[in-house]
Amino acid sequence: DASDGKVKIGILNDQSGVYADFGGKSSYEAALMAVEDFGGKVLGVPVEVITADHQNKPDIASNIARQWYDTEQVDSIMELTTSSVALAVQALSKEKKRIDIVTGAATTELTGKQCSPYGFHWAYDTHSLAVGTGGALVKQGGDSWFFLTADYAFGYSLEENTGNYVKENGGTVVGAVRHPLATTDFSSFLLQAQSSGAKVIGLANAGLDTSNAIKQAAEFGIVQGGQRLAALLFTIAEVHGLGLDAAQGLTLTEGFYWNRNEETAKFGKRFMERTGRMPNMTHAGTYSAVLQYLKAIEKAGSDDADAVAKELRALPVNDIFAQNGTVAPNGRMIHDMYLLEVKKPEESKEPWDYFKVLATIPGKEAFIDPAKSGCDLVKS
Amino acid sequence: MPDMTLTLEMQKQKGRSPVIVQTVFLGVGLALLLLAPLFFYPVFLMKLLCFALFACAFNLLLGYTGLLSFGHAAFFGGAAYFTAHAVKEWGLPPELGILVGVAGAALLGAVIGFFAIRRQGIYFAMITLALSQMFYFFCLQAEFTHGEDGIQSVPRGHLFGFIDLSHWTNMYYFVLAVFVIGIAIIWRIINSPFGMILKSIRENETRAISLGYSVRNYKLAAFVMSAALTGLAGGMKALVFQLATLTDVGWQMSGEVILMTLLGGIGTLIGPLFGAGLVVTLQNYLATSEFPVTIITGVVFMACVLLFRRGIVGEFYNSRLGRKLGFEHRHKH
Amino acid sequence: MKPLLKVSGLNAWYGESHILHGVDMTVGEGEMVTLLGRNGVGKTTTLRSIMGIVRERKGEINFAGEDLIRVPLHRVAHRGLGFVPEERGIFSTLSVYENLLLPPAVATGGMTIDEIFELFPNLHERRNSQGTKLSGGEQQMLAIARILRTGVRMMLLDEPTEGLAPVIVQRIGEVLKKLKERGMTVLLVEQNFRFASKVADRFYLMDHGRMAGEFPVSELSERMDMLHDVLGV
Amino acid sequence: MTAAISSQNEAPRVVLSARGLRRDFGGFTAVKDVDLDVHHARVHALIGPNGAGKTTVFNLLTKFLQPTHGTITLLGEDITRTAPEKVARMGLARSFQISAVFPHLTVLDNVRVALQRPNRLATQFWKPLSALEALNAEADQLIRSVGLEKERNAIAADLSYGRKRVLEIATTLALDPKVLLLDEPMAGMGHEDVGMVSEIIREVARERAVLMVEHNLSVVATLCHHVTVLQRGEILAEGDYATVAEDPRVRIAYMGTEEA
Amino acid sequence: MTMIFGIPLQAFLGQLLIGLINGSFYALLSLGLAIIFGLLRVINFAHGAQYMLGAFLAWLLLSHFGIGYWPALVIAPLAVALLGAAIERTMLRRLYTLDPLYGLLFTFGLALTVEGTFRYLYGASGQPYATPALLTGGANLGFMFLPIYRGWVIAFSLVVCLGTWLVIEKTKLGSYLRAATENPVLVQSFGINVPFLLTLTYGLGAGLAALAGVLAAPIYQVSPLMGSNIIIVVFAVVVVGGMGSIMGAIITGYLLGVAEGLTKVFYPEASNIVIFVIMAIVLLIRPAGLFGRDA
Ligand SMILES: Nc1ncnc2c1ncn2[C@@H]1O[C@H](COP(=O)(O)OP(=O)(O)OP(=O)(O)O)[C@@H](O)[C@H]1O
Ligand SMILES: Nc1ncnc2c1ncn2[C@@H]1O[C@H](COP(=O)(O)OP(=O)(O)OP(=O)(O)O)[C@@H](O)[C@H]1O
Ligand SMILES: [Mg+2]
Ligand SMILES: [Mg+2]
Repeated sequence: DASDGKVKIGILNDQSGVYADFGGKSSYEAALMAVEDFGGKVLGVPVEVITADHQNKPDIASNIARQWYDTEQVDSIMELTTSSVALAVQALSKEKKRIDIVTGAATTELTGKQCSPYGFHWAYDTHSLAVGTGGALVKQGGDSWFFLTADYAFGYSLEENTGNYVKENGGTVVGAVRHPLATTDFSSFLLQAQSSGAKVIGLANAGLDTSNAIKQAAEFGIVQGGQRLAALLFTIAEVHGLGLDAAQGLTLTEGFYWNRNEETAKFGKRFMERTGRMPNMTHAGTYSAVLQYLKAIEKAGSDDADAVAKELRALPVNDIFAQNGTVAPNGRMIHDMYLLEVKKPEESKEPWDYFKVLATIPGKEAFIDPAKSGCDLVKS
Repeated sequence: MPDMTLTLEMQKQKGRSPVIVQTVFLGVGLALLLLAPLFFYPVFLMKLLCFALFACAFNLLLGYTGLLSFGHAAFFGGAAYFTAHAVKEWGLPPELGILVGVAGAALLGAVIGFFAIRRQGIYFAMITLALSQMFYFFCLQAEFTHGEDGIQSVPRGHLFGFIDLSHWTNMYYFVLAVFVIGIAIIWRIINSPFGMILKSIRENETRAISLGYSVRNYKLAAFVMSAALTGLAGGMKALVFQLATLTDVGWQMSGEVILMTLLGGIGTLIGPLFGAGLVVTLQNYLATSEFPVTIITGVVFMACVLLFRRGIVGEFYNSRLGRKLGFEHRHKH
Repeated sequence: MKPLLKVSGLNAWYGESHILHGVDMTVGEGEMVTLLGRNGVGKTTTLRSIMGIVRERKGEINFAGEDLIRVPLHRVAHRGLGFVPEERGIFSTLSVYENLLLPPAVATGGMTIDEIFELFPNLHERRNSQGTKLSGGEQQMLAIARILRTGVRMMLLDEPTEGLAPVIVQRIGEVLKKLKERGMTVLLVEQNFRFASKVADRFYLMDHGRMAGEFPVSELSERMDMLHDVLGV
Repeated sequence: MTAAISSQNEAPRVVLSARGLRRDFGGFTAVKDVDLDVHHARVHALIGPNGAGKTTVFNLLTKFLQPTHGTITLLGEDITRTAPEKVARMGLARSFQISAVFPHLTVLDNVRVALQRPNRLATQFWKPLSALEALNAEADQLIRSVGLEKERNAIAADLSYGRKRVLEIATTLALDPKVLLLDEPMAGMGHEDVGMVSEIIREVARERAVLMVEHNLSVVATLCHHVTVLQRGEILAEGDYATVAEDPRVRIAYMGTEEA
Repeated sequence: MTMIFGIPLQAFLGQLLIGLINGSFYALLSLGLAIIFGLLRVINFAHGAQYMLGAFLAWLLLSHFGIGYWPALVIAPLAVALLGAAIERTMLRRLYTLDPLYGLLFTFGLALTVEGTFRYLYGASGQPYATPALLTGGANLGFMFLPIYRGWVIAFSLVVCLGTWLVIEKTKLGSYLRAATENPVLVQSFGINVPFLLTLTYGLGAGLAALAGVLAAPIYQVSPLMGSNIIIVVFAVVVVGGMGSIMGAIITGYLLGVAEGLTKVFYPEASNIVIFVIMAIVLLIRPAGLFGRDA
């Protein structure tokens, strides 16, 4: 049974900074929806969700997480946008023996070297994005690539992963240019990409950088010129910010698209009513994570972290986010990813009707083979 | 000299001896800090102490040399990286790890200071800002910082080989000890013959040159000292949170430390302690509230500049009670 | 003579320090009055208070029937008062010509540029050079000329001869006389007693922020003792 | 007025000299081809109308400004390229035209700041302030010599103008310089102070060289052994006061035709 | 094909042109900064926020009132100028008598507040703003495809920069402004309302920033962060040019834009720090900046 008469879940993410749209307060809303859908109670005790803004600062995040664990009886922390925060909180959760489920951060370290018996990675990671966009696009004929890469570790790993998949699938990487983080003007780089003659320009960056690059690519007529743009970390939230005029023709990978089937559409609309925006994979992933966590508690008959972690690894995931998802020993939730293309404005029939699903990438392909992840938990 | 209004200081009054009052204050303060973990969350306290030391080190430069650095995050975050790396990758014990952080920050301070002290006032601020931005980009791209992930799971290790710092009481009292030592060093520097020269340079630089002082060297020395002490705070923070990330080197962090100093009272020894306490509490509080942090921070900033430039401690010194107790806070124009 | 400026009970402060302690004086229309006094007795402060540059002041400053105390600084000139400061205040970022044109005309009847250039041929010659490149004397001429253009009724001149070669001092004396012929009222602060005695109608003697005496130029020789006491002449 | 100074018998030694000194500001030449010799144990006056370049010459000699041309020699060493603080350490001390004290330090501290350097206390950041008490005796003597003992513990900013000038002279003397450059030391002083400072300068000059800018001609006449008149950056006349004062060009350019 | 440093001449020309476009924004922004600094002695940290405000206002006008680019090009800068003027009048003004650092700290707080507010209201990912119909498409210049809008940015910013410079250097208003920086009290005693001029100046500077923002809206994502990303670079531009020199700020803006553009070709990793490196070198050789007068 529940240790202290209630189950408490903390949603910790960036609500005022650069990732506020990527997850933000809407993730909290998604968690609330999951609790409601579950019935508000588990094992007969109420489920409570609290939230905090870590302002993108790992120290603030770990301070809050500690306080939550130590003084507020929080049983698990989820969302955790941005890698530095996710890694820090996962390390802390490991020490405190509490569950953390990451839906907002991308780094594969979470289920690799820095994996934790209590840590789970739910929605996506850099690897799945790379496989989705890199592998699937080549199959669609995009076999020569040029990368615009943010000049730091995150960008490199996206570029490297994607490049590998491009090559594995018989494509070539004709070049890459590294741009500094928070570049405002991409025209120089775009011209270089244009003159490379590659069929696909891969944007191995994130956030405002990607948005600006896409917008300026439209201005320079890159897509009209016959080249494809592929954003490696981009969600519907950012597409909405760009508008279809600029984003049309863009290819990207997400773990969720609301307009994929009836069920997802229903969820999407409910979410939209509550938050004013359609969910992206972080929001839907958070919903799924909370739901699955509660299911695991119920199955385990206790909110004890060890028991719940065991159940989380055992239970299949079936909800609006994942079908037949499984959780690997390293904590990675393995589920299908979707290669999406942004519609032309005239193709869009309703608000937020933004994507065509080009391909579904099966979970087994999308995520790193747990045995090769470098996580100690797998071998033992 | 343009920096007159920033040159606040505590002045002992003649006749009535404020030493006793101050000693009492000091004793009470220290006792409170020793007992604080009984009432407050220790990690929060440790964070506060780190930032307080950071702000005091920053104030050594602003309040006593009249130089506004907009790039102190480089030393703070830089030291955090150095310490984290030394402890995690080289396996150094915590005390040596912190020393590596201090040395790294001092070196960085020497480089940035070399360029910055060539100009004064606003130019100085701009140059430190730009150079620290360069360092930020360096940290973003360098291998050892692990980019966005940061250096994680930094082991706290055993102090002097036998005090286990993973236990929070040990860690807290270690941090407190380092803090007290840091403050003592700052106090000593300010109240030393060297500090007297810094003061006189701030008051009239040309005159100091004409007396034969190599003003640039003194400024550089003060800059490096401030950077090194900032590094002490940064290295300690890396151990407290067991991580070092990009947020600590960003220019917003430089802004934050200015806010702490301004709030607490520029040119007061312990003002920054209160400023840091307020800012850290505010951030923690706002994290779980509806209010967006940046807006509040911005408004506090503006209000401070417009309404109480002396800061909390400065206003106290200047109040009737403060004066009675023997503090005098001179606000100069 | 009808008084144009009447100052009574003027007190002025710089922050904490009380500089003027109840100054009383009158300047008649078309009169040229000189304020004498040692360094630091408050002569400049008197002029600056009348002009409104020193804002911390009390008392009455009646100019052409209006009390100036409550008039904001930038409106004072429009009442017909012009100020030529001790340090001349030539702008280095402006050319001589721009300097000359800087103060807006506050009334009709000011001198035209041609008249000014006729009065100060040096300025014409150097009209395109940078204001502060002029010699001290030329700068002084420029500072005076600048005000003449605006059509003010009264000029406050602060030590126009300070540090100038006697030749130039002489020339400025001639200019002042010409101005007087045209009906200009002048309140002059001077250290150079010899110069002042040649141009002034009347003298005020200032000491420690107060008026210590007043006499017309005709009584000059009788007052030498007093001058000696107060000025050390 | 006449110069009533008996010059020393021994051949005076040149301690500071400038040759062909020139300084341009943009297109404007403030100082032009100035040759200057300052002698040990002599008071040398530099006079001239406003803007003649006197302060600029001071700034050049003390290296606060870099000359466009020319060389400067101090105690036999070429200092044309030396930094100002280095020059000061070599024994060239100056005062400023606009009084230069440390406004928020006490009179005592002002003097001690100056004393700290020769006593090597300045860089000691590990010692308490009480280490400075070692300088008190010396400082107090200097303070007494300029008559500031009543204001010993006053904040410099609260001193009257004249007192500040005196304090500045005390700090300058604290450096125990070999050459003293004083920019209008009597400006703004009352009669009594003028007399006292004159006395101090006369005293000081027994052992040192003094170069001073001064507008107070009676001081120049009674105190100075040698006068150099500058005009528009160039030397107009040189010699003892009597010679210079009779020079018609000097009278026209500076003293005026009417009286001295 | 002619090659320059291993790059085809044509591509080289293209990159030069692109650098110039970037430089247009630097020039416009540093111009405003230089004016505010030159006349008010205030380092306007809020300049980035005002730039962002301009872009956001353009977007708000379009999305809420259907007001398009061309009217926005006038309305948004005017609105920001008015806001700036109001801030100067009520708050900034009290700081003139203090150390200039307080002006910097105040505007820093202002920037945080404004940016925080927009982030709170509109999120961080930004808003779309389409290129005005009249300026869509591009021209093939032979060596590159130049979007017409970018051509417009260069031309228009040049006109604005030169116009502003002419106003400040060559008109009566300009001479009041310049004189007021040297000796505000004296200028006031001549009968000129200097406080009003200062308000006007701050308004002008803020308006220029907003104008740059409107110009940027169709090129860059309209985001609350757009200002803070660019402002530090612009500070460096102003330091290199020499603070307070208006023409210096303009020329340096264009020059550094080009320098940065070329770095993006030859050594892209360094393109964000090249301006800081140039700044360090300039400071070593000419501490007052390329066009600055020594203080
Ligand atoms: N800005 C100021 N702040 C404080 N005190 C000042 C200021 N200006 C002048 N004083 C003081 O006010 C007193 C009167 O100065 P004022 O300039 O009026 O004298 P003055 O008679 O014009 O002397 P001078 O002949 O030297 O020009 C002096 O004691 C001076 O030190
Ligand atoms: N930094 C500078 N830039 C441009 N011109 C300068 C500079 N410093 C001085 N000058 C000019 O050089 C000339 C000489 O100035 P200086 O201060 O040496 O005169 P001075 O003889 O000391 O005059 P005073 O008797 O008024 O003190 C003046 O015309 C002055 O305007
Ligand atoms: Mg005066
Ligand atoms: Mg001089």
